[in-house]
Amino acid sequence: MDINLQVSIGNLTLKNPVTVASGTFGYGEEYSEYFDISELGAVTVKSLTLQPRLGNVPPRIVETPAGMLNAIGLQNVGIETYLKSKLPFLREKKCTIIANIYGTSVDEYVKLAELLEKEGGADAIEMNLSCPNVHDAKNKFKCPLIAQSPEWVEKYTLAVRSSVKLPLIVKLSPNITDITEPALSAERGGADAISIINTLLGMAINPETRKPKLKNVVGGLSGPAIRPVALKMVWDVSRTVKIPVIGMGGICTASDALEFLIAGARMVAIGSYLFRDPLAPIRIIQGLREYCLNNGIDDINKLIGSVIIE
Amino acid sequence: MDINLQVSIGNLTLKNPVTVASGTFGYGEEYSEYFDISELGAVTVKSLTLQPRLGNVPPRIVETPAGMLNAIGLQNVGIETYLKSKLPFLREKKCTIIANIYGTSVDEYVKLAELLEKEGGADAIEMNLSCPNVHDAKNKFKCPLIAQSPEWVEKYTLAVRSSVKLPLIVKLSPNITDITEPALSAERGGADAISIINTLLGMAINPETRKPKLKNVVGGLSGPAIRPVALKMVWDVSRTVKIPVIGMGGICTASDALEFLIAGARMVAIGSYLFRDPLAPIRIIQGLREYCLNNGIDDINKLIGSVIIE
Amino acid sequence: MDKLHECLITLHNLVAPNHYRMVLQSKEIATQSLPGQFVMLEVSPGYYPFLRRPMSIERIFSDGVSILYKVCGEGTKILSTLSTGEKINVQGPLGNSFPIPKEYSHYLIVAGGIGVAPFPALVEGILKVRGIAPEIILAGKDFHHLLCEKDFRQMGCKIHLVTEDGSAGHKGLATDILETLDLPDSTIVYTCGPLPMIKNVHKICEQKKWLCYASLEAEMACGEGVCLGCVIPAKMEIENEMMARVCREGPVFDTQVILWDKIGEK
Amino acid sequence: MDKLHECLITLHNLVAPNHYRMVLQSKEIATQSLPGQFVMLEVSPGYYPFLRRPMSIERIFSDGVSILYKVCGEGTKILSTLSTGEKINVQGPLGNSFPIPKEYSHYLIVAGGIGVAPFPALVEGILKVRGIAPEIILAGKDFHHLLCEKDFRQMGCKIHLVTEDGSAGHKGLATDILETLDLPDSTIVYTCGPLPMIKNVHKICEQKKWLCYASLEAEMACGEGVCLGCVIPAKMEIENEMMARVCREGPVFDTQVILWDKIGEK
Ligand SMILES: Cc1cc2nc3c(=O)[nH]c(=O)nc-3n(C[C@H](O)[C@H](O)[C@H](O)COP(=O)(O)OP(=O)(O)OC[C@H]3O[C@@H](n4cnc5c(N)ncnc54)[C@H](O)[C@@H]3O)c2cc1C
Ligand SMILES: Cc1cc2nc3c(=O)[nH]c(=O)nc-3n(C[C@H](O)[C@H](O)[C@H](O)COP(=O)(O)OP(=O)(O)OC[C@H]3O[C@@H](n4cnc5c(N)ncnc54)[C@H](O)[C@@H]3O)c2cc1C
Ligand SMILES: Cc1cc2nc3c(=O)[nH]c(=O)nc-3n(C[C@H](O)[C@H](O)[C@H](O)COP(=O)(O)O)c2cc1C
Ligand SMILES: Cc1cc2nc3c(=O)[nH]c(=O)nc-3n(C[C@H](O)[C@H](O)[C@H](O)COP(=O)(O)O)c2cc1C
Ligand code: FES
Ligand code: FES
Repeated sequence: MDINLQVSIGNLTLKNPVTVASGTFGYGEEYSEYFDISELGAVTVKSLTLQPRLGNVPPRIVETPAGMLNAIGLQNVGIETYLKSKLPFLREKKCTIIANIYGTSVDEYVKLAELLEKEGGADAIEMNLSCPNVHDAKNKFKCPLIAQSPEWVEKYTLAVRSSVKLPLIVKLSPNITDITEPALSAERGGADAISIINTLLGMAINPETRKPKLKNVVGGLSGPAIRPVALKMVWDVSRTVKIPVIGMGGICTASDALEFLIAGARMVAIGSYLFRDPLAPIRIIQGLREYCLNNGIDDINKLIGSVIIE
Repeated sequence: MDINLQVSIGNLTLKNPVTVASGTFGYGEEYSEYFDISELGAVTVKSLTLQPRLGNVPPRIVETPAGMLNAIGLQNVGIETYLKSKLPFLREKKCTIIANIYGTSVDEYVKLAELLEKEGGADAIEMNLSCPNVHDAKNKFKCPLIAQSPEWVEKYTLAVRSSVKLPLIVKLSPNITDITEPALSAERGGADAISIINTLLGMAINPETRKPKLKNVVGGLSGPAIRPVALKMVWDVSRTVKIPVIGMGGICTASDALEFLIAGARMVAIGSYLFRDPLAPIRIIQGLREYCLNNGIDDINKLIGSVIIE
Repeated sequence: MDKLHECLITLHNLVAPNHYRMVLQSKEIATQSLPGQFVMLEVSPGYYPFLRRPMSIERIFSDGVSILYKVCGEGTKILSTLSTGEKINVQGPLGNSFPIPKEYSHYLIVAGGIGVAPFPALVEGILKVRGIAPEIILAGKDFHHLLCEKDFRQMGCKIHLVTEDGSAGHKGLATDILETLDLPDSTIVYTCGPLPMIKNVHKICEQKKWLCYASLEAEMACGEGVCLGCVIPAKMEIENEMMARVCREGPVFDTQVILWDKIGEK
Repeated sequence: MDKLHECLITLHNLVAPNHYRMVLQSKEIATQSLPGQFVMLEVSPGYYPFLRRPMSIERIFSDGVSILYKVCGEGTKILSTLSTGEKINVQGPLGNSFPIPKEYSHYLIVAGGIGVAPFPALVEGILKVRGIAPEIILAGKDFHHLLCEKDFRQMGCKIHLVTEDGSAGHKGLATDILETLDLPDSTIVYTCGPLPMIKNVHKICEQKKWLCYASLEAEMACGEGVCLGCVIPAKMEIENEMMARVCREGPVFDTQVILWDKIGEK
């Protein structure tokens, strides 16, 4: 049987519904030593900012039960270096690129998006409105995120939407009472898709030193531990908005990915589990194909949102 | 060295800061076959309602990475049977009792609290404003919780506060943008303590049947998986309110309990991990004592909130 | 009474493809156990898996018990990698047990697949209490899945073999045989296996007016009655409830108390 | 080039209290490895622990490598329970390696505790490239913690033993000896061990104008440069960054590039 794994986000068609989560794949070089990264539906790159960022002071990561906390703080090479020295590699490999961007103002998001569009730096743009690790921990422990304010989400989305034609994805935070509200805002703002979830705010303390294990005090929780939370939110949002949802949060296996697709995600992203198994995305693409074969499904799109609620 | 493990909640003094989480210890009978339950700082009983409840249709539990989802739906014997046939056992054992109550209106909470006070059914009352499993899944998937509305939290707390003298604890939900808001409301409403966290909303799907693994579709995530999230919220709330915080969420070992105490919790509750090791609370009390001994701490209260933020 | 035991694994064998028998050393568990009870196993230290796994007690020896299990997921897979000589934390014995009323003249067991697990202990129990060897319908997918046949023969049981593919005995289902059996009125039936089989056994027994006890399964977290995760709808009155805990009120139920129409397929 | 290998454990020994040596069979890893590189081990299937564990390559054989490790937490505890004959998933070799520049006349190694792990491979490397056996300051808490002494002697190294409790060699710290050594200007120093020791070795080398390479540790998630979890503040210019990834730009660093005052205690 011929199985169609192609899915689309806005006017972009992807060869399969599997991408990687921003910040867990760098700019593709490292893991291209493990597999042909053009086999991915798309490569999602580490959040880009206008200026290069050093990120937070280490320690930046702590392992937790079935997961990890990170407080990287958006260390990245900056948009210019990305365009100059990271992009050519991805283009040469013929990857579909989702460029994740982070700004500290509407203007910065717009500039980043425009630069990307102008320089052909991306096939889709993902706006990270939900990074929990970029505030000075000493002064702003409360870390209000753009994604926590439906109005701001709409405003930010609208601004970027008006400036570029590239498919636009808005990435939201699970640290919210009702995830469907900012999702609806993003849709109203003209987003082509919603990415959920970014990490859950978390913390760990070393009882011996009585200090937080992360120098940044708080960090973002990811990995299989959060999968049930992510899945619930994907289900909530995909029933609420008409635009596609990109689901992520603890996906390790094809079976996990299937849960998200069945719950309503158009695509899935593999994040922290890459650190454990860099080949996970390839295994998952293969596993999706096998599942379709075994279940007589000729088009993966037929699976999306097919959860049976009795 | 003589070590003081006593802590207090309102005008209630507990022999140590370790209790069990509502819904994971029944009414004390079963695990009293494992240890002397009067050794606990307090026994927190399963949520009580005015009428007995059958709870949700099974399957009600699913294991998840380092945790579990439950959708029990507050099955309980009802306040009358509790008073008649559960309470005597706890009293005979000389347990300090925290009675957790759940109502579908302010009135019900007030009635439950008054009944408990009148009949001597509790040494403290915990208002469960945050159970994610009591709405008909088919009609009300969004499950708005009292704990998600700071105004309602204040109103509910105030009403119960005005009706009874017993120490009053308000149990909040982690499914919220900013946990400090309902915490402040509870404080304003006259609560003597805040319990955090109840479970995180979550979901799991069986890809083979495409059905949710829980008959109730969604459930609450508990266990070590959520510990970093709980710890962060305990830290947030304990810095914000003046009343004590009872910390819970994935506590398994003395080291975990210490993280919560150091973050600011006055007490800790052991929940799902009891299912794995019914003796966990006893091991934790012992471990706290040893930690104090090894670190020259003569009073556990000196440890509370002692996290060092640089 | 301590129910948590660090047990030595004194034997661990592959008994059929994907099926293992494990003998757990513990005098305490052995002396407390009754046929039909189960144990909860901590298959691995750490949090993977997080919960214990319930397993029926297959046989009760003087200084331990055996379990018989099928590898079907992560937990049982890890269990199967443990070696003789290693230790494992065992909680139990838990749950109620098979009643062995004396007023019955005929004892019949209907076992489907791995559902045979609690029956070697029951046969020994019936032999001890009544001196009668039960009759057994032993059903499985194929001849590989007919477990404990030899044990039952040694115990003197009359056995009807049934396989879905006909690779041994009757080709078909356990209930085919059950329906045709011509047994006295004072027959008591014990069953364990896939839920649809149990349900059909129940129906036949109802018609034939045989008392029927089934050992049921349910997702369990605590195994001790506190989480209320393992309930099934039942007519029993337990403190005004109609949700019976498989781990406490069960795992053995008189099939007449089960509210069968309220139990859907999963 | 495949960096993921299912390796047979061909040897697994307790070499000192709480310290183990494990030999991992893999021709691919062996032929690609250089002294100073490390591997990431999947200590257990399932999600406990979730992340791999980094371990220096101790020695490089023709068909495998060895690691030398100390049990200090859950991951290494589980690792220590694995048996010869079992398989383990190994990612590597990873990271950069110790430079062995030819223009130096004297090679000195300062190893503290389990920090000795990468040095047997380095000694063999220096012997191969330069035909010179390095001098070694081998420090530890007590004589139990002086690992690989015999190996180093067999390789012809001159060894200074140092223990904090005086149970072997000089009583005190590795740096006590380093300060008193009268070595030529063209000395190159390699060090690995607790961070305070490395920092002091660096200071002494700066004074004495010896080039110094340290193998550093950091919490690692990916081991491959993508998570940016393992960084240390450094003066190196890596694409305008000053946060060097221990797993990619390291683990071996010229200690002069490290921004020591920006590294606090944990
Ligand atoms: C009282 C009782 C006695 C049992 N006796 C036996 C026995 O003697 N031999 C045997 O092979 N099996 C028995 N089972 C079933 C056995 O517990 C499950 O097969 C086992 O838990 C599956 O674990 P897993 O990790 O391999 O599978 P997974 O599918 O990975 O398990 C995931 C979760 O589902 C639960 N689960 C999966 N299947 C079942 C099931 N059928 N019943 C209950 N929970 C399940 C697991 O406990 C776990 O929480 C019994 C179950 C119960 C309730
Ligand atoms: C490049 C490199 C090479 C290493 N080589 C060796 C070696 O040859 N022999 C050896 O015994 N140890 C070595 N270590 C340290 C070793 O990785 C840790 O001791 C080990 O990960 C601890 O795991 P655990 O689960 O037992 O401890 P836990 O404390 O339970 O681990 C919890 C978390 O902290 C991390 N962690 C704990 N200690 C360290 C540490 N010192 N460095 C980095 N991460 C840590 C773990 O990876 C894990 O994520 C090396 C570390 C690095 C970065
Ligand atoms: C180390 C690390 C770095 C991350 N960096 C980013 C980032 O730069 N931008 C972003 O939008 N999300 C970032 N994330 C979040 C992930 O993209 C993803 O949303 C989250 O980790 C949940 O998926 P997972 O559980 O599969 O890891 C990061 C996550 C991790 C673990
Ligand atoms: C099976 C189960 C039943 C629960 N029932 C209740 C309940 O009745 N009332 C309540 O306030 N919380 C209930 N909870 C939530 C716990 O009290 C606790 O807040 C939560 O599980 C987090 O702690 P843990 O991770 O240690 O389990 C229940 C949790 C579980 C796992
Ligand atoms: S398993 Fe918890 S009540 Fe039965
Ligand atoms: S461990 Fe991920 S970048 Fe070094």
